[in-house]
Amino acid sequence: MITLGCDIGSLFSKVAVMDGDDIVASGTAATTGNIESEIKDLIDGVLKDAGIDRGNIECTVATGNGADLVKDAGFVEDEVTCVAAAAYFYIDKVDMAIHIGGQSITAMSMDEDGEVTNLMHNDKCASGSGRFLEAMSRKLNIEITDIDPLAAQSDKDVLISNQCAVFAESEVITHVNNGEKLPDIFAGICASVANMVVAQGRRFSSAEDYTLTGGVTRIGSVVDVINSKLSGNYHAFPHDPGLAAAIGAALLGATE
Amino acid sequence: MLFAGIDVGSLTAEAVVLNSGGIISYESMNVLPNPVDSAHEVMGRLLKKQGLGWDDLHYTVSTGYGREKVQEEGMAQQNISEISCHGFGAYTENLEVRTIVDIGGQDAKVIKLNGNGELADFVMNDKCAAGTGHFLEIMCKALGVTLDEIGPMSLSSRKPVRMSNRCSIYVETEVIHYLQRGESKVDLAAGINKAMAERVVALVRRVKVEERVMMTGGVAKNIAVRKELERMLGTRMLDSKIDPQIIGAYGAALLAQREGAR
Amino acid sequence: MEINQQGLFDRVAKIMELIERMQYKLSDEELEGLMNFLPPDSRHSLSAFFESRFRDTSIIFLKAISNWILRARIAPEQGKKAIIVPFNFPVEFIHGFSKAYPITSEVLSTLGVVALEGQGERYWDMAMGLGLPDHICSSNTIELGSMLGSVDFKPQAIVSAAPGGCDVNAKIHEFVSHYLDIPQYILQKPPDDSERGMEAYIKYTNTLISELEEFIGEELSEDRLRSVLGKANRCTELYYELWDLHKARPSPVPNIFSLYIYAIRFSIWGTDEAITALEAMVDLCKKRLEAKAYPAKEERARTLWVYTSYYFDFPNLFNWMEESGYSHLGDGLDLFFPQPVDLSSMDTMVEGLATAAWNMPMTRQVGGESMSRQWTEDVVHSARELNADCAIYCGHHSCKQTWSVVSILRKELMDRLGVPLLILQGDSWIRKMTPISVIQHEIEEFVNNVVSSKKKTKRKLRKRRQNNNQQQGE
Amino acid sequence: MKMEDVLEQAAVMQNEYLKKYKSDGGRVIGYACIATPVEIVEAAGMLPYRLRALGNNRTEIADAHLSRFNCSFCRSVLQLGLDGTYDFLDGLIETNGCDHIRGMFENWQYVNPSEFFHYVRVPHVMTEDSLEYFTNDLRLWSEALQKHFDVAISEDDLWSAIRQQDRIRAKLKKVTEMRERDEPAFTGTEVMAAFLLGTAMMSTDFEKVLDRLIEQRENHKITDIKARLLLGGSATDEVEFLEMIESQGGHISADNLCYGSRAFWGREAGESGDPYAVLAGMYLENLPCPRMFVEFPYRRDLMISSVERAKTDGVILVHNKFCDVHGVDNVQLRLALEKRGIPVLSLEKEYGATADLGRMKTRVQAFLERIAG
Repeated sequence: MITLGCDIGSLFSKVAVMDGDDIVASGTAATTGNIESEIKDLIDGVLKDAGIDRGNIECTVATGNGADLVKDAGFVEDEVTCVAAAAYFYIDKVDMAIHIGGQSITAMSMDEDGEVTNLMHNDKCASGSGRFLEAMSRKLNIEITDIDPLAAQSDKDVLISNQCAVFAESEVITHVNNGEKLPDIFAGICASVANMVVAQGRRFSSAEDYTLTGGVTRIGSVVDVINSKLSGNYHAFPHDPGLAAAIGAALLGATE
Repeated sequence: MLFAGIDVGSLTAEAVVLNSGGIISYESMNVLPNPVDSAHEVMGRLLKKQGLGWDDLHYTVSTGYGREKVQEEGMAQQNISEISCHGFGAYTENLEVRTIVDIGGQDAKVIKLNGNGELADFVMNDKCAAGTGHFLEIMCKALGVTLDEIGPMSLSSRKPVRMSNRCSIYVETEVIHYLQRGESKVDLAAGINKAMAERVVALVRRVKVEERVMMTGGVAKNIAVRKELERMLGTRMLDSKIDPQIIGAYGAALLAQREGAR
Repeated sequence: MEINQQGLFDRVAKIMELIERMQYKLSDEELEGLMNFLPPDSRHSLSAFFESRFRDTSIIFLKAISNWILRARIAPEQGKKAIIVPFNFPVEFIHGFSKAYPITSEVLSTLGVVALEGQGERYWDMAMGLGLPDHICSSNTIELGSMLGSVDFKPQAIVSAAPGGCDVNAKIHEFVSHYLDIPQYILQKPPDDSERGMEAYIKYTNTLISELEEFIGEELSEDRLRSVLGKANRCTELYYELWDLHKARPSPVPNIFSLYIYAIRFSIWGTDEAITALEAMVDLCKKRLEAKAYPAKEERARTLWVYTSYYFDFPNLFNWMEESGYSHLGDGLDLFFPQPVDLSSMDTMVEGLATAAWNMPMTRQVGGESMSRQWTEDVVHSARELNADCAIYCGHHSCKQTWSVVSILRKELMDRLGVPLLILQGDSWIRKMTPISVIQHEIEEFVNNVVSSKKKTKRKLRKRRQNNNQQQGE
Repeated sequence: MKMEDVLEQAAVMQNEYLKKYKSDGGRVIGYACIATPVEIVEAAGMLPYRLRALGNNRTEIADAHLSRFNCSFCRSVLQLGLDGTYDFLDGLIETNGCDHIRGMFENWQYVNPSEFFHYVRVPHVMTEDSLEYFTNDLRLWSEALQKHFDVAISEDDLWSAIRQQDRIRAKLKKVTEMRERDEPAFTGTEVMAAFLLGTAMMSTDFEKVLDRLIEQRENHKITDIKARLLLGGSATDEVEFLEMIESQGGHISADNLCYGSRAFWGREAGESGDPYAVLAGMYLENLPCPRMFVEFPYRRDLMISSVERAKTDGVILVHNKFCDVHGVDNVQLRLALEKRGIPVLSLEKEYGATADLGRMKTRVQAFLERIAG
């Protein structure tokens, strides 16, 4: 059975196609204006690359903020449901997933069937989301993909302590003006994001095995800080963590 | 004798050179990652344009976020806060001005002057929901228009979209959400400018506005924000004859002239 | 500078005049005709009251409240002292004086948000214009901002019962008292659960009585107090009737009634109007219970709100929930568990007043020796009694006392009852902090994932995972 | 001890003296706010240690318990309470300073309970009845302390501790006077460091430090001051914050901070009486903290008299984001000061954020440019 999961976020649209239990195609596109045609183009492109005929898709499941914009979706699932499903499916004994989205961090605990038993979003007034990382890299003219290698060169603790993203940005500018080096600043930015995630994870103190999802977790410097501070065993999500919700949606398409 | 002001902010850097007769030349650019480089570049461009060298500058004052580093690197003899510089620049520009609303890239401030152009009071954004140039910049990016376009385009809106978030971070998502759902860019631009003006007014309320009011900083060029502000404050703003974006650097140069003469 | 200078109280009173003239029974057409007079914000908010399934009862309730406001307006001309009280002060205390009249700042703010075009935000802006921090409580600041910044009804004194229960509240009262130069009287709560705490509290209550007697120029009359507290006792009975009705599945109590209950508690408790309104509410719920009437197909989740709710969009919170099958079993402000007052002597009645004040919401919970203990006990007790599936904390960023310990409440609720707690964030009175659409989304997401999943059949991912893992292993 | 040593020792959690005191078997009792009569701890032969956050602004452990709407000072303290930094304390005294600090204690005890923990319940309004309540509460605390640590506190012990603290208070006052001189003998930063060190020493030994400092600086003169300032507001133990202000030419000639002069100003014990009643009166009647809810005129007059006495050109009122009591009080104070023509700068900042200093610096610099003419 071929299913398609479609995660429409505020910054990116993500698509994953599954044939049974195998991921056969996937793709990501920035969402800007004309979303409906963007989604269509993204899906068409992904299917074309994988050589799958659109007619073979048996079920399309949409998730994310803009899920209602996916016109031919069979049904819509909550993002947490999808993330939990994906995490559960690929990781043997996971009982918590923390999803770092564009604007919020969501921790969710799961039972032995992969059903969400509790969830919690991060506090507002938080500089710890993907959006913050993106804004900072834009500000400092660094590609998101370059953050990790850059932060890895850091040899000094530069603290970003403002919890308001607006003021945190001023703080970053102050650091720049004080002559702090970019690697140190980015390491500081990564740590501030990571600390938000840690606080969130610690709210599920009984969790023993956790995974991290969302595009931000591609950045090793963020993940390293999280793992050094969060108790419990970390299990890396075995596919692109940015696609977790889309994969989960595709998985659920075949289950329902 | 030549005096100079260098204003390195969070988004743009400006340089102004003047003599006793007034402004000789000015220059403006987007900042580089390093404030010292920005200062060097913006003043370098100006000097090159005028066929001058750094040594021709008798006294220079730096201001803005990078003011200290610029001084440390020897490009200025003194650094003065952007609040004083904006105040003095605006006052010299028009002696009637008593209140200045300055919207910079990262900070918004309201400056009050006494009859002698001295700083009488000021407030800066410490609270949520500040309206800054950065806010507009991000919104423009979301809309896919330039900072120059967002003002004029919104004037034709009949039905500005109401932004329902106070926090500027969340407004961005809101704008994307509306875009995804097919709201017109014109109405969104109008909504954004209105939200911006509301934020500025909230700051202005914290000082008792004294006539007359001048708006400086890059956002002053946004006709829609300006009009909305005039409406909300019930006052017509003074026009600055020089580019409102360079008032800070102009003030710095004027203060350099004063300090350098001491 | 152009700012509309008309104050919140005066504007609310105008809307209340309309309500006072309203007929008790209104057809849809008549209602539509009336609503057309109102500006869009007011029309939208007020429409929540007029859902046909509880319209008649709402009108009785609204008339009781409008009567209260309109009497407050004429109180000074009748030689009565208009006294601002906070929500956590038993109003029957002031109703006990013939020459004084209580006005509750939080109720006024809420009415302003509900009834006015622009939702009273301009008054918040006035307070911010003075430089007050944006993390203080909007429930007070909207009304008090109006007093500080506009031409408005001015009270003659302010009573504060918040010291010990809420810093923000107590602080803003102090500010207003100095800014308007009116006397401030205080009933402070010792954070002490022992007998010593109650003893001190009774002393403080007696001191407050003498201070008020002197200010009002009237001795608290035993007969009048007995009459007021007698009516308060009747309100208490009706409160527990509604409490019991809440227990039924599906809940026969309209969601918005949880708000009516404490609106009555905070303004007219101990008056005939209060009794009439509560009786009408009980009647309606009994009828709904008999008919097993519920606005949605099924009751999907029974939610207990642990502190406040959101008040800037009634239709899209209370009524939306109800129509989605989410019962609102009341919130923390309903948890004041009134006790019948012994009317036999002045002493027993004063003790009754002190006990009532001690048990006012917030004072009783976070004003206790521990900020979390009594709060947790009350929520656990209520969740158990009312068969709640989940609890929801509306985290107004101003409520530092509850934000301080909500993590403890969350853990205790889960450990002791297995009831999950959803933590929301947003200003209860200002729509711009968190839009209602976000709040709705989070409630749905929580119910779908955490509450309903317990009921629905499990997905079959487990088996698939095992198969998948086996294949991988092979 | 020289001034440099004071500055250095005030900047660490456990100063050298405290380490030695602990290793010699001394007991240390933590407390949080200036409503706590430290005399009772000293009378029991233990060291009263005022909790600080030392500019720490890592809060990821605390943030799982307190929320981001709680002030960052309290979150920082909780972090230190939960990460083990404060494990050297032998006991902990809670006071209901504000809702944030109550929450801080409650979460600390919920997660990592102290062996000895006692709640001293401080009334929010000063009346005859509340004074009596507070007196009894102090007695209960003393009894609990005696019982748990198996020590005895006699009336004489208490009186001698009161007398000792009276001497400290007098000397702290002397230090502030030296800071207020036209040509000050101390910077505001130095005085703050000395105050802070005093919150982590036995008073008998701290007295010697003060004696030395006063002696060393008796003829010291600081010149080149652009403007004289009063610094007031919420819990500020970040010496670097004062340093930032003074590095720009502002001299902090007076303060109204609880880690500063609020902790001793106006507090003088009477001659005799029930020592608990004396302590209760002394601490509750002189509690210029905005957590008292009807005493604004007292706080206002205290500040105005400080401004006049120390001849300050302006006042900086600071509060940590989400601090309610100071957030509101600072507005009342600003309005009152401005009415008298005294310039005021209001700052809302994040606790301990060293990089927030950049944002603050612009404001302070502009304020100094304004008032220094």
